[in-house]
Amino acid sequence: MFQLSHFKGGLVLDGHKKISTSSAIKPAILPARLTVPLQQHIGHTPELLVQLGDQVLKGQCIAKATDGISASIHAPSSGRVSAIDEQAVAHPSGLKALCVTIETDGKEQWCEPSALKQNYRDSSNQQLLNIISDAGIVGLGGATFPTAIKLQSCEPATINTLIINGAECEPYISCDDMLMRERAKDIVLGIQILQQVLAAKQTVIVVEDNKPQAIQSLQQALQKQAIDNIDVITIPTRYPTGGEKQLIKVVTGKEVPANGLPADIGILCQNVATAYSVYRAVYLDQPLISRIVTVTGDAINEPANFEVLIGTPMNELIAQAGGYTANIGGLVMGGPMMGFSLPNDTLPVTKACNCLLTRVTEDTRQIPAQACIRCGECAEVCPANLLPQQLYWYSSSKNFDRAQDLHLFDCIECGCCSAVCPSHIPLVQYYRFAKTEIWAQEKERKKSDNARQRHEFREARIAREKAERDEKLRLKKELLAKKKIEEEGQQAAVDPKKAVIEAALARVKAKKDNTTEKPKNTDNLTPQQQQKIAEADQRRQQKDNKDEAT
Amino acid sequence: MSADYQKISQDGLWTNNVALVQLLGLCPLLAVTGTFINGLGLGLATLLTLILSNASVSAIRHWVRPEIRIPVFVLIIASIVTIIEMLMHAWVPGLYNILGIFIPLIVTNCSIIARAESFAAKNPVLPSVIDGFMMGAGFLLVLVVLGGLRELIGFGTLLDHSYLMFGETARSWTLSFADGYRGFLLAVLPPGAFIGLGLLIAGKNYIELRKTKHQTVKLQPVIENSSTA
Amino acid sequence: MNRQVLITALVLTLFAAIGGGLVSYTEQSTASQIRVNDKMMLLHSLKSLLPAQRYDNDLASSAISIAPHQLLGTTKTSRAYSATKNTDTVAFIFNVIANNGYNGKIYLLIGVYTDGSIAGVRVVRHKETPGLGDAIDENRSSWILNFNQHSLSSLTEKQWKVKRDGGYFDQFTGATITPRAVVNAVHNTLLYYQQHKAVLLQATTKPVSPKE
Amino acid sequence: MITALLILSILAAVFGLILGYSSIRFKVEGDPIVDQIDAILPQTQCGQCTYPGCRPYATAIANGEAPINQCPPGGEATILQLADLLGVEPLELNPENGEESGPTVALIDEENCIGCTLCIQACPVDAIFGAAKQMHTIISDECTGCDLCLPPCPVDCIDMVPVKSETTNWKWSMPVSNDSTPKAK
Amino acid sequence: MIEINDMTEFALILLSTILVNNFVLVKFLGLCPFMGVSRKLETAIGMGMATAFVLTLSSVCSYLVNEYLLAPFALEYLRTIMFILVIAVVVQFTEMVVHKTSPVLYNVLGIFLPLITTNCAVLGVALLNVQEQHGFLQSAFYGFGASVGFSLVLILFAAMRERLEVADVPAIFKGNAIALITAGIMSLAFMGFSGLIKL
Amino acid sequence: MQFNSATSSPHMMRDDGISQLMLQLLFALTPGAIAMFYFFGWGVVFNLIVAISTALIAEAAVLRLRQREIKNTLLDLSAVVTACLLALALPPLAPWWLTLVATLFAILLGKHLYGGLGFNPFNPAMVGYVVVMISFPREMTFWLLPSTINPAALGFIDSFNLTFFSQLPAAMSWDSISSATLLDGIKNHLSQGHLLSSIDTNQQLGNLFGKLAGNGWEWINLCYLAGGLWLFKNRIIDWRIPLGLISSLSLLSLLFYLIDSEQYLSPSTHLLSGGIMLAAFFIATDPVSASTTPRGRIIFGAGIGVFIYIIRQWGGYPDGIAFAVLLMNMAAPLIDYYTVPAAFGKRDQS
Ligand SMILES: Cc1cc2nc3c(=O)[nH]c(=O)nc-3n(C[C@H](O)[C@H](O)[C@H](O)COP(=O)(O)O)c2cc1C
Ligand SMILES: Cc1cc2nc3c(=O)[nH]c(=O)nc-3n(C[C@H](O)[C@H](O)[C@H](O)COP(=O)(O)O)c2cc1C
Ligand SMILES: Cc1cc2nc3c(=O)[nH]c(=O)nc-3n(C[C@H](O)[C@H](O)[C@H](O)COP(=O)(O)O)c2cc1C
Ligand SMILES: Cc1cc2nc3c(=O)[nH]c(=O)nc-3n(C[C@H](O)[C@H](O)[C@H](O)CO)c2cc1C
Ligand code: SF4
Ligand code: SF4
Ligand code: SF4
Ligand code: SF4
Ligand code: FES
Repeated sequence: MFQLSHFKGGLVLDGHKKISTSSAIKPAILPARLTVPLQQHIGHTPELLVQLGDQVLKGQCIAKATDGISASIHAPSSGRVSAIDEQAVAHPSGLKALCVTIETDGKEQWCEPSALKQNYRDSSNQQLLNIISDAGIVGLGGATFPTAIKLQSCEPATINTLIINGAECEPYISCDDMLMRERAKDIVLGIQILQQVLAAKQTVIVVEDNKPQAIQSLQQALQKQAIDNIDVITIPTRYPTGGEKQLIKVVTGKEVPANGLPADIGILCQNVATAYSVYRAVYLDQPLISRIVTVTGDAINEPANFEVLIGTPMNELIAQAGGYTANIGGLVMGGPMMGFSLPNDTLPVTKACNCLLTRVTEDTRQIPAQACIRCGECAEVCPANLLPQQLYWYSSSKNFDRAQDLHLFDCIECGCCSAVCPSHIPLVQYYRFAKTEIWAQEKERKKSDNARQRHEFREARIAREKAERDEKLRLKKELLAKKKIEEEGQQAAVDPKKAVIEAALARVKAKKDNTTEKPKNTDNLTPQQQQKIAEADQRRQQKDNKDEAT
Repeated sequence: MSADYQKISQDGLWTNNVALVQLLGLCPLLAVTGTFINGLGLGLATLLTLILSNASVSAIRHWVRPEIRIPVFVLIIASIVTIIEMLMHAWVPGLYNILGIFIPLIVTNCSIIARAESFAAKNPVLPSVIDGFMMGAGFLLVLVVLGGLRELIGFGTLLDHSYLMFGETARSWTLSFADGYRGFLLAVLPPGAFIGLGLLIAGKNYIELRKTKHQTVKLQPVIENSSTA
Repeated sequence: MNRQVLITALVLTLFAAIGGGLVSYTEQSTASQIRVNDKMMLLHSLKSLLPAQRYDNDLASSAISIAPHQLLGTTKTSRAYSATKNTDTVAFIFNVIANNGYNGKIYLLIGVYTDGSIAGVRVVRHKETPGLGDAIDENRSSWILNFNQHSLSSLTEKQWKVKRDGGYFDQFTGATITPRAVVNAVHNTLLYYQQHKAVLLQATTKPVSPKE
Repeated sequence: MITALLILSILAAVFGLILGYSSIRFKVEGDPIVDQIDAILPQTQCGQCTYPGCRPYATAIANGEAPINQCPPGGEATILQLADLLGVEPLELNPENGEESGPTVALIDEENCIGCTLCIQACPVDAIFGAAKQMHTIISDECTGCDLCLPPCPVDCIDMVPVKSETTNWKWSMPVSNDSTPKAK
Repeated sequence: MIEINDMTEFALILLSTILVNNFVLVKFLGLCPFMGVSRKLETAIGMGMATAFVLTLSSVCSYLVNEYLLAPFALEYLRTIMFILVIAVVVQFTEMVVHKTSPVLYNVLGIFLPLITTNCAVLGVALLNVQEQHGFLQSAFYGFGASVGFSLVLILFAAMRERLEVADVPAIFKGNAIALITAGIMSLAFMGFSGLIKL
Repeated sequence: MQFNSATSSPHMMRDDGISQLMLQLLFALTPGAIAMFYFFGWGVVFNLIVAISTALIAEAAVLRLRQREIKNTLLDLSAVVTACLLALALPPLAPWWLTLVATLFAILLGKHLYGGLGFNPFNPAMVGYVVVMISFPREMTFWLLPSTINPAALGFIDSFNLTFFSQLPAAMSWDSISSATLLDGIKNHLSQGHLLSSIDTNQQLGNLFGKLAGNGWEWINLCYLAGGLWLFKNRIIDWRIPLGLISSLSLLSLLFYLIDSEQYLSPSTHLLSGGIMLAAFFIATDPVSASTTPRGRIIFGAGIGVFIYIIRQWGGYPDGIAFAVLLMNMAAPLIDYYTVPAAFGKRDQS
């Protein structure tokens, strides 16, 4: 059936999944306060729809996706908006970001169901996409890319293969595994919707061979519904097979072109949990307000999977999992290979949070880095076929051009290289440093180009104005000279005093004309800037009014 | 004016030393510094050339068009070098034979044309001559230091072959250190030349580093004074 | 435009002429001294091969040209010098090449008395390993003086070898090839002299101009 | 000697003609290197380099009159790029020109602005707008943070504030290297 | 016709000038550009190409000047002047032509071209050709071999220096000092070729 | 609860480090070292002792000067590896000061002027070796006959006196103790215009030949080969460099051997004499100074093989390993530059 291929590099890691799969998915309790960050996806921040003090209902949209890449945010439960401010969020920077805090009322009161209540098979693609978009669904495999946009962006009928990613290749994480075991039927329903939207010719669910129960339950679900256009494929366990490009390579033998998207070779890849969310949105009219989170690791008492409302503080989740053991050393959001460590456990759960991994002190010890001896171990395991050791040299010396020549941006930050480095060099951090630095420089460059243009424009304008002024002056002088001659002829006729007054008046008038000239630098502006100017004008008026009042 | 000359001297001898900082004139510098005397001989020849070429280039600086500037400079330098070469051939034939091809190659000693271009072509004669002298002296200094070091380490002697330059009486000048010293050939072979110059530059860097360390402490009030004044 | 071109050419020509003039002048005034020097240099090396009291002619201007010969290791016409005392030929000095040195050819000057004994051997140019093969250089060791006075008759055919090969001459520790090559070359020169003695002695009676 | 002079002069004359002719025939205008340098400079136009703007500084560098380490807004990154372009050793930023600091933008205290237009005239990139006797506003996207508008303001109503660090423009830092890992130049 | 013997001779000349008697590392010629334009690989390649062109051309030209102008009139003492004049003109001319006809190439080679005049290797080749009594083709091969040898080590050196930039070199050795020492070790490695061709 | 969150992913590191790598390398060296001791006596041990102690002291001194952490750096054992490889490459009769100078140059010039572990573009051990090779060529020919055929094998005391006091045993001269190695001997033999088939008649050389290659050397090389294969099995070294080296050397030697077996040595002799196996598995594989791309490593190894053959066959040195390694070290950055592998998804484009 499927001729499995394999990708170069990668690692066989110890799964550690069993520790969190012994019990079924547990519903997490409703916390007293939900802190919902507005930015939980790749793209623009959505537009806020609520105000401080508003009552919101469960599932109510509290921030609407903007144009471009963006996703909506919904209230995970009913209650009152008690704060709209910057709060610490789960982000490697540790910075704060705009959040809506909801004090839950415990009623879990759902908002009005939307108009569309028909069988999805009768709906048009556009209607389905609208539902997915309105539900704020983003990719739950890790990148949190808005799903509707991903589905929309591929040309109709160009997708040959829809790949449902159930690989879950990172150690410790088991949320997809549990989802597939327990809700295989719903996942399949979700997949069918995706199939219809994409008109995909072929659909496969790909699962690593360390999840036999998940495979079994998926197959049963397919059999029960007598679905024959979806296959379940078992692939060898190897990190990072779950990575989109690697997965595609394993399943189809094709390589997604660098800088390209899977859609370029007729493939689309979605995570199982994303498919499940699609099912919930279409069948149950429920937006993405909760997700399965694996709480696991070696420093937690009762590891398990929880169905958690977005915005739930992590420490409450930890408490439900029996709390930390004594030797707790750190908390990681995500898996040990790609997750990031958190500064504290009071941060809210977001759509991206698939796992809370507790680390024992021993695992969080810092082995000091030694010099790179160019042993090449890292290149050996790099699934992107890069030369991590060279990338490291050039990133650490800020030779970004060379780093880009060596395809820095093809690095998927999988962490394999760091994991095998005998010198314990935090390679991935160097790449992240280099990437963000390059982006910043790019922005600077754009900005400086813009500044140069504006500067040159200004210089030119000043030169022009000067020329104009000189010209005016010259004309005036001529005129005056002429006048003088004329005046001399008529001197006797006109009262000299009057003439002086008139001249002064003229001068004043000229000056006035000059000052009431339009503001000078409002040409060449983008609509956004013009909007800002308009706002400033408004404020100006307010201020003028105030001035007048006082 | 005198401060100017001081700056020129300091530039030539140290801060902007041809060999240690500008890295010019490396070929003769490395090739003939097998012994102290060789270095001295070529150093003097170069010094003379530098002075004369700087003087003449500066004298004619208003007369040459840009497109033939380089050919003219090169012509002048070549004439000077050829004359010096003949004089050496006539009066210090032993040294002439040892230095061999590197005497005519003074023409292409980059430092000479570099000085002509960057200094003599922009300055009057007197400063140019002084610049030539100081640059040449700086170069000479490095030549003899490197030559001396390589000779000392390589053969354990100093001033060997002085008679080539100073006549037969100088045969007895040779200083020999540590009898039975086997010699360390690396120093006199080509690699030793490179490594030796590398070490000299490092030595200079070391001195400068120490100096700036001392200076930064001292300099600060001076800057403050000048800004408040 | 043409004017500009002409001026350019003229300026360059002017400087070339001035430079050329100065150089030519220097050349003329130093030419004789240089010639003297060159001769002195040659004489100096020739003299070192023969004790001064053994000859009275001007060695440098007594050159004879020698056809290339395998025993001398030469492939081009080379030069030899004859030493005379009271018009009697007393010795010849040959330019010899030892072709089988460790790193290449070894250029030698070999002086042979008319009686077939060695007057002296000097290395002119060589590329032997410094510190190993370069002991053949007089500046490095006195090994090269060992040949003095020896002849085809003072040592047997078998003895004209280095000790390692069962001969008379020392080798250097760790280096046998270089001395072997030199011993071989000296031996061959003696053989050459033996074979060409008559012709050589005749040639000296009518000296060839050194220009040849 | 005559032949010597003759031959040399003839040769020189011929070469002179060739060069003279080709210098006219192959004349080229313009100096692209200045543009390349200018493209690297941050265009803050602040004058801290002691030149009246970025382009004059670029011209000075191209002519070999100025070292590459005088632009504080550009800081290390700019110096590295210049060194790379010109093939010279990178230098430390000259402390006399100022210190490298994070990006800033100007902010006008709108309550106090009297609308004197002096800052408008100072701004090198037309990032302030407003008219006489009107409150002025900074177009913060365009502001390069050059500080030039501060001195002319008669009521000191302009402040320079650091550009805010947000999750969207946040940068990963280089891992703190211990002694054996390479350091940035 | 070129005979087999000549061919081997030319091959030996090339091998000798490129490896055994490498101009830069063994003969000490052309060191200033070797040190000066080896900071970046791209520029080193440009310099290598420019030098190869000028070196071969001027080797041939100076041979012609020597053979047909100097030797017939016994003006050998004007050799240095004549050669350097030829070289300067070749370089200047090349520069102007390239500047006009191929701005892209000029951008790559531009700043290095004038430097070639003062590259000892160029004059050195011309003088050595005379010293070794090379014929026309020999001179051409000698010049070409020398320039290849020059370019080869220049490019290798440039690639090494890019690595050195990043290395944690002790402060006082940073820059030129360590570069010279590296060149020294390169020269050490090239000593391995000594005795390879027993000329 | 607050945590320390300074690190980036991944949150897994391997437990062992460079020290363990070097330790395994030293372990893999032991069979060869023991074989050398068996054939060449105590001089080998003295070389090792002098080299290792010099290396450690020199490294400590540099670190002290540079105000760097000393203990952990010494414990990474890279200096010991350098010292051992150097000591095993030097002739067993080398006087102590020769080993000392070589090691100093290796550690100071070859390694620490460049910033220490990880930064040196040249193989430090080979830098040290070449420095003494060109400076003291006489001492570098102080090899002796393997004990199996040496009538005058030196005891501990004699060796000690020789190494540390340059004192020859009574009634022995340098020439009677030292002996050219096989490669050197054959080179001399050939340079006198003899043919290889006449070796049997040459008593001195005939003796030097063992079953496969040089007497004694064949076993030493096989021991190094075994150690190298063990390293390969433990993934300490990459197969590409040894394979490139051995295959290019065998191919070239086979080619010329087939052309004229009287002038050119057989492939087996080439492969198993001198330090080929040591070079192929332990020296050429020094990751720091070698090429680091996969294709580059094959080219790197093959280049070393080619240069070894050229220098051995036509050059001035009997065994050109050190020069060949340095020459390819020199080319490694350029090779790396031009052999960057196609990144994932770039194969069809570039
Ligand atoms: C900036 C960006 C733009 C993207 N644009 C598209 C798109 O236009 N169409 C699409 O199908 N997927 C798009 N994707 C989604 C990627 O194909 C991919 O599915 C997503 O990045 C998740 O991959 P990962 O989790 O393996 O990183 C985009 C992703 C990013 C980061
Ligand atoms: C190294 C790496 C490992 C990944 N592992 C998985 C995984 O195990 N399961 C998964 O669903 N997505 C994984 N992803 C994300 C996928 O590449 C891809 O983004 C996702 O399958 C797309 O589906 P989504 O848009 O529905 O999230 C991984 C990404 C990377 C870069
Ligand atoms: C690097 C090196 C350079 C050598 N140079 C020379 C040399 O210049 N002259 C020489 O005779 N032998 C030289 N040899 C030594 C020869 O290889 C050979 O050992 C010696 O000539 C013969 O040794 P034997 O005394 O054991 O016969 C050199 C050896 C080496 C390793
Ligand atoms: C596989 C391997 C081979 C090595 N080979 C050498 C070697 O040939 N020479 C050497 O000085 N160090 C060698 N080392 C040690 C270390 O890499 C060397 O000291 C570094 O070059 C110093 O920066 C080797 C290390 C390893 C792991
Ligand atoms: S694994 Fe580590 S030490 Fe080895 S090459 Fe990669 S970065 Fe360097
Ligand atoms: S993190 Fe990047 S460089 Fe490292 S192995 Fe993964 S893809 Fe390769
Ligand atoms: S210091 Fe920098 S930003 Fe400011 S004007 Fe000068 S070049 Fe431009
Ligand atoms: S607003 Fe002020 S700080 Fe900003 S660019 Fe204009 S003058 Fe400079
Ligand atoms: S001195 Fe030779 S190139 Fe400069």
